[in-house]
Amino acid sequence: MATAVVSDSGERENYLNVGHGLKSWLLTVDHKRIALLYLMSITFFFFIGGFFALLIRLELLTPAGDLVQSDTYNKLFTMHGQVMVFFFLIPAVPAVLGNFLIPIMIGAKDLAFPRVNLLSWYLFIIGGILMIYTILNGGVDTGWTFYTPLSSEWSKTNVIPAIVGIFFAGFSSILTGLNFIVTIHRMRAPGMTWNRLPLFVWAHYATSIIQVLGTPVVAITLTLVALERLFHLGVFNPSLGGDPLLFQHLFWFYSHPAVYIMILPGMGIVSEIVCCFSRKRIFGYKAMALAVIGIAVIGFLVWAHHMFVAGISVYAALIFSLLSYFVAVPSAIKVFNWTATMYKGSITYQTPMLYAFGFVGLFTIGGLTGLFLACLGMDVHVHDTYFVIAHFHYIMVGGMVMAYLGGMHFWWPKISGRMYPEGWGKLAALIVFIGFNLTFFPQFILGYMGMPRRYHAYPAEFQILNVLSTAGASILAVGYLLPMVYFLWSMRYGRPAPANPWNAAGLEWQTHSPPPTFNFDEQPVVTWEAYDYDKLGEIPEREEIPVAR
Amino acid sequence: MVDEHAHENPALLHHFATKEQQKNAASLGMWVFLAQEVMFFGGMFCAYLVYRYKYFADFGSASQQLDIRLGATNTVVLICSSLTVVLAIRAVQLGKRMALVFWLLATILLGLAFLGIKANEYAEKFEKHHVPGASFSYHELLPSQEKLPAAERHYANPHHAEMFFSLYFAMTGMHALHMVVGVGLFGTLAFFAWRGKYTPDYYTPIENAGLYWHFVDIVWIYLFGLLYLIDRHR
Amino acid sequence: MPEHISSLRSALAIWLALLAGTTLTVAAAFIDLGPFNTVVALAIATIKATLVVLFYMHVKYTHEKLTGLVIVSALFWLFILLTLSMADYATRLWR
Amino acid sequence: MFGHLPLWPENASTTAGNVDALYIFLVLVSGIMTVLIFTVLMVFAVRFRKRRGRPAEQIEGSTELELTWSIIPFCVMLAFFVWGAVIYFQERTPPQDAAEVYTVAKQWMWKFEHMGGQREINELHVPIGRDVKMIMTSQDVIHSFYVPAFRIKQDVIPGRYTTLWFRATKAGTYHLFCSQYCGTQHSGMIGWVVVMEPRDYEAWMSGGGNQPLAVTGQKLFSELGCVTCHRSDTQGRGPNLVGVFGKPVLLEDGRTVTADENYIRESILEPAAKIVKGFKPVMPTFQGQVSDEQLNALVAYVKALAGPQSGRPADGMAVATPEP
Repeated sequence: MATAVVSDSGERENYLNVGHGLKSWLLTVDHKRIALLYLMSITFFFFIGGFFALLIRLELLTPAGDLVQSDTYNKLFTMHGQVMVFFFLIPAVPAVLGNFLIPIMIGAKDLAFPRVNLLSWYLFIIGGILMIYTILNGGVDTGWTFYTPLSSEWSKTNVIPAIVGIFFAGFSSILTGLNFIVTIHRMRAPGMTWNRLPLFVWAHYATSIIQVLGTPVVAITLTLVALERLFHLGVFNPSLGGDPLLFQHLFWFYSHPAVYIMILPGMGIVSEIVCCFSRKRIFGYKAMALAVIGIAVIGFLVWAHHMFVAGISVYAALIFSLLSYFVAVPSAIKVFNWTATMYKGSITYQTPMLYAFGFVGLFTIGGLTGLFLACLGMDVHVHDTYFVIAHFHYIMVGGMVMAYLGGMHFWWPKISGRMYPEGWGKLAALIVFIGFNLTFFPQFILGYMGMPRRYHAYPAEFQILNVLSTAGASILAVGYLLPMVYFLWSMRYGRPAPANPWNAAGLEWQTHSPPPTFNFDEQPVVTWEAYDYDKLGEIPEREEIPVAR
Repeated sequence: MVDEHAHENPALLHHFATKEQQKNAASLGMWVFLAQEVMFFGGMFCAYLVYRYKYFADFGSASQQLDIRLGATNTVVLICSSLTVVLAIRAVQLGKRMALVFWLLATILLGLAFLGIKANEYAEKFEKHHVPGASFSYHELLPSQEKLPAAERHYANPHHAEMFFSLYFAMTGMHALHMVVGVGLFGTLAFFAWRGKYTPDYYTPIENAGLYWHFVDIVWIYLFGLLYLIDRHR
Repeated sequence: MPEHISSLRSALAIWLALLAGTTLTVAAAFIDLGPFNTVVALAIATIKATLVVLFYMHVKYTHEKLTGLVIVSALFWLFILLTLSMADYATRLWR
Repeated sequence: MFGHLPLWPENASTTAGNVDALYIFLVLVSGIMTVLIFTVLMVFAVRFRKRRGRPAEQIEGSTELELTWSIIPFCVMLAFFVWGAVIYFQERTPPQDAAEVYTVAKQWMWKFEHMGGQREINELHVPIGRDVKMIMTSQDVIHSFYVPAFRIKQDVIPGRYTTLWFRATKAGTYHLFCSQYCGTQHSGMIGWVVVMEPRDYEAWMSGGGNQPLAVTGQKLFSELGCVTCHRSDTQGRGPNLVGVFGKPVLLEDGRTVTADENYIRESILEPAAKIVKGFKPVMPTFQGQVSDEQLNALVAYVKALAGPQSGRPADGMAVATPEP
C-alpha cells in the first residue's frame, strides 16, 4: 500500500478524521462527506415514510376505517408517497452511493462542482424542512400525484408548502444530475475511457439525463398548481376550459421516467455486485451500457400509460401502449445478462450478493407485471387498483431498495472503514426478502379482485389478503431496522476493513478504506478494462480478509 | 484541510488538473443547466400549444389586448442587452477592465428597462381587469368580427381569454423572474470586475452568465411571437 | 485551446440582423398569410434564436462537439414532450 | 369459484371473459418467464458456487444470445399488445343501440339518470343481455367509474363527457367503486350495480312513473327558448337539430366533426366553439345557467330528435309512461 499521510492520533488521515466538529461537516465540499450528509438525511426520511406505511397497513388490517379518520388516512398515504418518492427513492442511490463513488470510480479528486454539490444538499434540506413543516402543520391529502382539480381547487390542506418542498428537492436532484454529467465527461482519470467505465457510472450517467431533462417539467407543473391556488392562474382549471388531463401529461412526463431515476442506479449497483461475487467479467458490457441509456431515453416516450382510463384518445393510448413495450427490451437484456454473468462463475453468497439475487428476482416480477399494465385491455381493469401498488413496490422497494441495501453492504467497508457483521447481514437480507413478498404479493391478487387503491375502508371480502400484507409489513419493518442497528454498531465495533475486502475490481478498491480527502494518494492511470476479475483471483474468505492497519 | 490545499493560482480549484479542464467543465455545466431550463419553460410551452390548439380564436382575441408596441420595444431592449453582453465578453478577453464594467452595467440597465416596461404592462392588465382571478372581466370581439354587422358580431369566450392571460402571466412571469436573477448575477459580476477579478486568463463566470442571459433572450423571442403576434392581421 | 474573440463587426452585424428579424416578424404579423402566419412567426423566431446560439453563444466557434449534443438533446426532449402530448389532443375527436 | 380464499372477481359481463382470458395468458407467459429466470438463477448459484481449484471462466458476452433474448420476448410482448389493444377498442366503441344512463359524479356520490327518467343514487339497475352506455361527467374533481365484475373502468372528468359501455351477463349485485382518488370520502364513494333479469328490469323501470329524460329535455328546450331558433324547419336562426346526432357536421371553418354527446354539450356551453356552416355565431352561452342534470336532459332530447333509425332508439321513452 502506498505511503499514507498519518494524522496526529497515529491513524492514517482519511476523509472522516480530517476535520472534526459540526462546521467541518456542514461546510464541507468533499463529495464523500456530502454523501454521508445525504445518507443521514434520506435515512431519516425513509423511517418517516416507513412509519406512515406502517400506519397505513395497520389501518387496513380491518375492513372498517377504524384506526384513523378518512382525512388522516388520506394524508398518510399522500405523505408516505411524497416522502418516499421525492425524499428517499430519488436521492437515495445517486446522492449517497453515486456521490461517494463516482469520483473515486473514475479516478477523480472530487465532483466537477463541489460547491454545487453542497448547495444541492442544502436545497434538499430546505425541501425536507418544508415537507416536515407540511407534515407537522396537518399534512396534505392530494395523493402524491397532485391530480388537478383536486389539488388545485378542492383540497383544503397544505398543498403549497408540499409543492414548494418538492420543488426544492427537485432542484437538488437536477444539480446532482448536472454535476454527475459534467464529472463523467470531464473528470475521468487518464486511461479511463468510456468503454472502461464501471456500469455503476453508466447507470448514473443515464439517471442524470433523466434528472436534468425530466425534473424541470414537474417543477414547472407543480408550480402552476401552486400559482392556481395562490393567484387563480387557471391553467388546469376546468371551469376556464382547462384540461385536467394536461396536468397528468406534464406530471407523468417526469414521474414515469422518475421511476427509472430510482431503478437505474440500482441496476448499476447490481452489476457491480454480481460481477464481484461471481468473480466474472460482466456478460455483454456494451449491451449493458447501452441498455441503461436506452431505458433512460425510451422511458420518456411512455408516460401516458398512466392515463389509459383517464379519457385520452384511443389512438394516443395505442401509441403509448406500444412504446411501453419497447422499454421491456433493454430491461430484459439487463436481467438475462446478469444471469449469464453468473454462468461458470465462482459464486459466493455474501450479504450484497443475497440482495442482488433478491433484486434480480423481484425486479423480474415487477417488470413482468408492468407488461400487464402496459397492455391496454388489461390495464382498464387493474388500473388504480392494488395491482398497480404491488407492481411499483416490486420495482421500487423490491428492486431499488434491495439494490440500495446491497450497495450499502458492498461499499460499507469503503465508506466507514469497518466491516459489517456478516451473519446479521445475511439474516436481515432474508427477513427483508420474506417480509417484502408477504407484504406485496397478496396485493397483486387484491388488485385483480378489484380493490381500488387509496381506500380507507374496504369491503370485507378483501380482508384475508390485507391481513397477510400487514403481517408482511411488520416483518419488513424488522428487516429494515436491523441493518441500521448493525451499521451503527459496526462504526465503533466492526472489524477495521482493508482497502479491498472483496478483492474486487474497480478504482474505488485501490484506495484506502476509508479514502483520503482527495481519494487517491497519487493520480491513478487506468490501463485495464472494467471488471478484470480474471486477474484478481478468488474472493477472500471471511477469516482471510486481512485486518487493516 | 481543504482550504490549505489552495493553489498559488486562486482561480484553479484543487480538484482540477488544468485550467482548461476547469473551464471546459464549467462551460459544459452551464450548457447542461440551460438544457434543464429549456425543459422548465418547455412545460409551459406545451400547455400553451394545447390550449392554443383548443381555443384558437379566443387566444387570438386575447392576444390583441396585449400592447404590441411595448412587446416589440422589450424585444429590442433584450436584443441590445445581448449585444452589450457580447461586448462585455470581448472587453474582458482584451483585458479592458473599465470597458468590461461599462458593458456589464449597460446590460444591467437594459435588463432593468425591460423589467420596468414589463411592470408597466402588468399594471395595465390590472387596470383592464385582465388579471386572472375573481376580478377578471373580458368582453372583446373575436378576431375579424368588426367587419360584421353589430348584431352578428361574436365575442370571445371570457373563460378562454382568462386561460390565455393565465398562460401569459405564468410564462412572462417566469421569464421576468429569470431576468431578475440575471440582473442580480450581472450586478455581482460588475462588482468583481471592478475589483479586477476577471482577466483574459480567467473570465468563465462572465462567459457563463452571458450564456444564461442569451438564453433568457431567446425565450423572450419565442414568447413575443407566441403571445403578442398571433392573429394580428385580422 | 485558442479562445475565440468575436470581432466588433460580426457582433454588430448579428445585432442588426436580430433587429431586422424583429421588424420583419412584427410586419409579417399584420399581413394575412392564412395558417402561415404562425409558421412565419415561429420560423423568424427560430432564425433569430439560431443566430444568438451560433454567434453570441459562440457555438459556431467552439471545437467542443458536446455543446451541440447538449443543445440537440434539449430540443429533442422538448420535441418529445410537445409531439406526444399533441398525439393525444389532436386525435381525441377521431372516430 | 375458489372457496373462501378469494382470488377472482365475479364474471358478469361480456367483457369480463375476454379480460380474464387475456389475464390468464399474461399470467401463464410471465409465470413461465419468472420460473425460468428463478430456476436458472438457482441452478447457477448452486452449480457455480465457489470451489477450490476451479476459478471462474471468463466470458465476454455473446451478441447472438443477447439478440435472441431480446427479440423473442419482444415478439411475445407484441402479442400482449395486440390482444390488449383489441379488447381496449371493443371497450371504447359503444354499440349503436345501447340503452343510455347519464351519470353525474360528485364528492362523494354517484347520480344516475335513465332514459326513462328514473333517478338513482349509488345504485344502478341494469338488465341482463342489454348493452348499456354510461355517459358520465363530474361536478368537481376527477372520479372513476369502476365495476370489477365487469372489468371496466373509466375516469369521470369535470367539464366534459366520458363514456363507457358494458353488457351484463349474470344477475346479481356487484360492487361499484370510485377508483380515482377524489378526496376525503373516496373510499365511501361506492355503490352497487344491480343486474336484473329483463322481466324484473321492465317491472323496475315501469315503477315510479317518471318523466322520460328526453321529455324533460324537451320541456327545457322550450323553457330556455332554444326552440325559437332551432326550429324543425329550415327557417330558424340556428341549425335544425332533427337527425343531427351521430352524423358528421360541416363547420364554418371547414372542419368536420361528428355530433356526439361532447359536441352537443360543448355547443350548449360554448356555442362559438364550433359554428355550423352557413350559420352565424349568435347563440348565447348557457354556461352557468343549466345544471349538469339539465344538460344531460337536453343532450338526451337532441339525441332523441335523431330518431331510432339513426341508431339511438327511443326505448327509454317507450318503456316509461309519461306523466299524466
